[in-house]
Amino acid sequence: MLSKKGSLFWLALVVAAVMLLAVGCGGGSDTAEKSGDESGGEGEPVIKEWVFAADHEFSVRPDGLPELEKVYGFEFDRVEVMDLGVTYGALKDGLVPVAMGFATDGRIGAFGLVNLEDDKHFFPVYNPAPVVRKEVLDKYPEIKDILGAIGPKLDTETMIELNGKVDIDGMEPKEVARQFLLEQGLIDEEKEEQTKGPVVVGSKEFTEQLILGAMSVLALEDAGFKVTDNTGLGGTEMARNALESGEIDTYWEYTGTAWLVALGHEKPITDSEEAFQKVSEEDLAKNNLVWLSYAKFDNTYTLMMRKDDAEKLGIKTISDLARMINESKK
Amino acid sequence: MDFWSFVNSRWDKIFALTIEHGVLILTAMAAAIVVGVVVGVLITYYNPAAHAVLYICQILMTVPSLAMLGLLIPLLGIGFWTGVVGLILYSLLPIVRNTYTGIREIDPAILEAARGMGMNERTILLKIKLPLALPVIMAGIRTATVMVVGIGAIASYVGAGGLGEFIFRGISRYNKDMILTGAICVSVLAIAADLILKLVEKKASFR
Amino acid sequence: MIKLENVTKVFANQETPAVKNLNLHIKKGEVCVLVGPSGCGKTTTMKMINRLVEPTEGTVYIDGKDTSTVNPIELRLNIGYVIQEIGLFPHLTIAENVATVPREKKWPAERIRQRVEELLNLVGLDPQVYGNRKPADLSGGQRQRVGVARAMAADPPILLMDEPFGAVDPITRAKLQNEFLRIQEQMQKTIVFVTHDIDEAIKMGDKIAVMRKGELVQYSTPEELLSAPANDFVAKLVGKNRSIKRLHLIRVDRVLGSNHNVPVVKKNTPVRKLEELVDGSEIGAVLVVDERDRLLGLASAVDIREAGGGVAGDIYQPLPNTIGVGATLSDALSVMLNYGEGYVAVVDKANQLTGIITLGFLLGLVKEDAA
Amino acid sequence: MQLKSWLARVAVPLGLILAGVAVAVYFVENPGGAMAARVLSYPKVIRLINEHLLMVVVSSSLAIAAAVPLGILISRPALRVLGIIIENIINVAQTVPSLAVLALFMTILGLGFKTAVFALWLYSLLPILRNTYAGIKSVPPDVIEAARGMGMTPLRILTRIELPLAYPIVMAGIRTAVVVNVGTATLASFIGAGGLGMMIISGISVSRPTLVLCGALLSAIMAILFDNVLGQVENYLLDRG
Repeated sequence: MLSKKGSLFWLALVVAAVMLLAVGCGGGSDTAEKSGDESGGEGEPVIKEWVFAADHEFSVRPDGLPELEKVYGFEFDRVEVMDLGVTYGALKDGLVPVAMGFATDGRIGAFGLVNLEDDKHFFPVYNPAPVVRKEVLDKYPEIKDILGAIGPKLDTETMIELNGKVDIDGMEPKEVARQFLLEQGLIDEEKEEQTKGPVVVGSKEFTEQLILGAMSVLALEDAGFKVTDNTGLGGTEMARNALESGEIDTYWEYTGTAWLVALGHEKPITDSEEAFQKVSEEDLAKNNLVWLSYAKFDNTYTLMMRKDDAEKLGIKTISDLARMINESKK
Repeated sequence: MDFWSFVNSRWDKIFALTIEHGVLILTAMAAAIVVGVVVGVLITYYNPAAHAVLYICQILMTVPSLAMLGLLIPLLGIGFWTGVVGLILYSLLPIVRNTYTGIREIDPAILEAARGMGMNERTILLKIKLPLALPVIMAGIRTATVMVVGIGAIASYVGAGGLGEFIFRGISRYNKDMILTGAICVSVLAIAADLILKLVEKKASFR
Repeated sequence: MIKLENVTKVFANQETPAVKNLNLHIKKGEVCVLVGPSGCGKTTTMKMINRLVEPTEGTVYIDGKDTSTVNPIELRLNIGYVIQEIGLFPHLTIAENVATVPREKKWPAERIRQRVEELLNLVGLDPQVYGNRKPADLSGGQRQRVGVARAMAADPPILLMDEPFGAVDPITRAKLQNEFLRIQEQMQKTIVFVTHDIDEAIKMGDKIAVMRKGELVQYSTPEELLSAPANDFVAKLVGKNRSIKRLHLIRVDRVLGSNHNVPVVKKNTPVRKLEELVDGSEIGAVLVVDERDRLLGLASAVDIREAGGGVAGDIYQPLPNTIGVGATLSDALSVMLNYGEGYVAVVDKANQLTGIITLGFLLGLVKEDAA
Repeated sequence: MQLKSWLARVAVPLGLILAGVAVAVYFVENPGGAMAARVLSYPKVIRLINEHLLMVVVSSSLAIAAAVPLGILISRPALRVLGIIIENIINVAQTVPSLAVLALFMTILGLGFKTAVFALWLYSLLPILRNTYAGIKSVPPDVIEAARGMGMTPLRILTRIELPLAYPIVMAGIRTAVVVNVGTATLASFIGAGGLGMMIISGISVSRPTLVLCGALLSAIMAILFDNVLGQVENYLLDRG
């Protein structure tokens, strides 16, 4: 019995050593083996499996993936769910052929990716605006002008550039925000004495939100407020809950997100001005929250592909993509 | 070299987040020690409760930290305190268990002698039981602290701040330097806590 | 001093009582040994005295006071307590251990310090050397000494000892027993002593309470126990060689009295008077003591006859074969055998003559048993 | 008698599996809103459980297969120095948070399942390796001395003395590693490896407690199940000598 065990043990040892080697190599080869979407032999890109990279929120939101597939009438072969922001890398590295992203993300240009046009106007508009609790605004009416001045200066190109400075060049969001505000003359170099406040500024946890949050912080500080920096709170509901419960006083929310997620409407709005009006009215009445001037850029969701893939396959819009996927399934 | 330039350009942030992480851990551990020791002491007086409590603590440990923190959000909102409560729940098991066993493993002769000499239960607890169980309790606190420093990184996800922010932002931005910075700081914090508590533990030992 | 009246203890979850209707009266200054096989209820009985165990029925009186009316903490603070495992507090120094009860009683620090020193000296541990050590640094015997010192710290009139020497090796045990007897001689505490070792009981006890299955079988002096066991159980417990055991276990001071016929004279007694006395002497000699009863020596019939005149102080010869009061009868026998004499004088610490043991008396004892 | 003890053995794991199924069915039937329902569908829940199981089983078994022999190897007297060095490395490495390990390998190896398995493998390697080493080192030297004195070969000493004596400690390491692994695997969803973490993270990010609760319960049940099964394996092997 025991001697049998002894030989069994040596066998196990050998097997284990082999396994160890295998795992070592397997792990190493992980990047090399991309999920079957490499170009075919004749330079004609063949995507064997239509895998889609999405973050957790997008994969379940009513205006997210499930509805998108319904409207365009197609279905991805597989969905890889991952952290927000990782999708760009996943697409760039060839792990997936299609990924979800935000229209203003700096990495789109830098990674050689393209946005697919939302030709059926599925995605609602997402213009961000500072949302402030009314009590705070009543106490400090000047906040309306301080924070309201920022939005109109931000168009899509500007925002992509700012985002790129963080995500590509590795600058700190706060530094990017400071540079921009200084250039625009919204703040000055002098250090103000912080006599008012405190005001708690929040943001969600992704680059654009961090920059916008930093802008609020800097602008308020410049106007002599003592500011508690609570930016980087996580997802939408987390920031929203924090605002409604008074844990934070202000953060930048997107009109479309508020309309669908926070206010619980099912039907998205596709016009920026309309969305802003409706959202600010309802939020004031229901939640005592005030929406200040919204930014010019529309950071809606977008579907992205690698530029060369898209060009070779002739995909420009989401409808093109849907057609291509449906054909591949036949 | 990339890494060092990254670290060099962010000393203030690294410092601030490390402090934040430390405060998170200290707050959680302070509360966990009070709660854990009190619970651990109480259950030594009633055995059936002890088994139940220890079992519950053990179950708590099997809940993934991410899920535990997530479940606290509907109750506590997001932010520092959610992280603190989550970390408290995780550190309870080692502290409660070690307090319990530390006291239970005291030579019954010592307690009988104390009782026979006319010491009242309060004095016995404060002067005999707790000092004798202290090395074991300290070991539990050390285990809990090292563990909680690591879990604290995940607590950033629910807005508790701390070094996890480096890691989460690093993931989002695919930034190895950032993740590495977070990881190293957390490790250093854990090792430092371990060393300090080891020292305290040695001091607490009466032999 | 301590009185147990119809005391019964039934533990929860047990049908048979651990102690059944027990009556026991322990006098002040007495060492009462509770002896019996394990599970006979001796420890339970002892613990009912300091209320570590509450009697189910019956009453325990101390100095005539019902103990159930006294706060148990108060009660225990005035009863010393020593257990086999000693239970020294390992995190405290020896001095702190001994100071436990005085501290609980809130004595002033200086008084505590003095008391601790006094006690450590009493049990033969140098306070300078051992005071600041931890229990782990001490040998088993030393720890047991500290345990005794700790129990006596607040000078309680009563001491409860549960197999206090049970965990040490036989040689150390004998040493501790002798030391304890010496201390008790000075302290005169009322002591309840639990042991399962009948030899220890006979050696230590003024009174022995033999217990069996929760009941008191015999309560008597060691001599009575050996000479007249109440029943087979006691006889068996005491063992077959009772007579030899008596020699081994019974201390000479317990049998001293009018058991011999040896005259004792002061040193200024005229020789002439000795002549009359020596005739009636069992050993053919008289013992001579000084004015404070300290033994000087003996004067044999021959010495007396040859002297013709003078006082006893002039003619006595020093007596080499004496033994102390703590010695056993067998010690006495071996001294007699060593010196080839049929007697041995017993003296106390101050060399005062307390009695004499003769071979005839020892033979008588053995014969008694054989009968 | 035989049947009874067999039933007793199977009862707990079976109960846990049933509890898991009950949890899954309950939450799929009561998803608590349309948003949560998108994750809480039978095929999706089954897929997530499968992914999670696969991740844990593959990484854990590979970790056991690698760490136990390695632990034995570094406990050989000839490699004493190496053993001490590795022991210290493990102690330091264990303080690196699991999230960071996953994240770091994501930046090195890329996203996805294999990266997650590799990171989990590496992370659960540590406690098993440490316990194997510590377990063998805890065998009293005089026991080995005695065995050597009786003329046993080093191999026999290893298989008949050291391993049986170290066995409980090794198993404790394995159990800890696996339970921790189940929890750590929930983090793998951050790097696109799926598993129950997907449910939990989605639930947190859109504030749907049912999703978090379902994911938490399922992964906790999985951890307890693994612990129980490993405990039984431990006892079974112990009984057989």
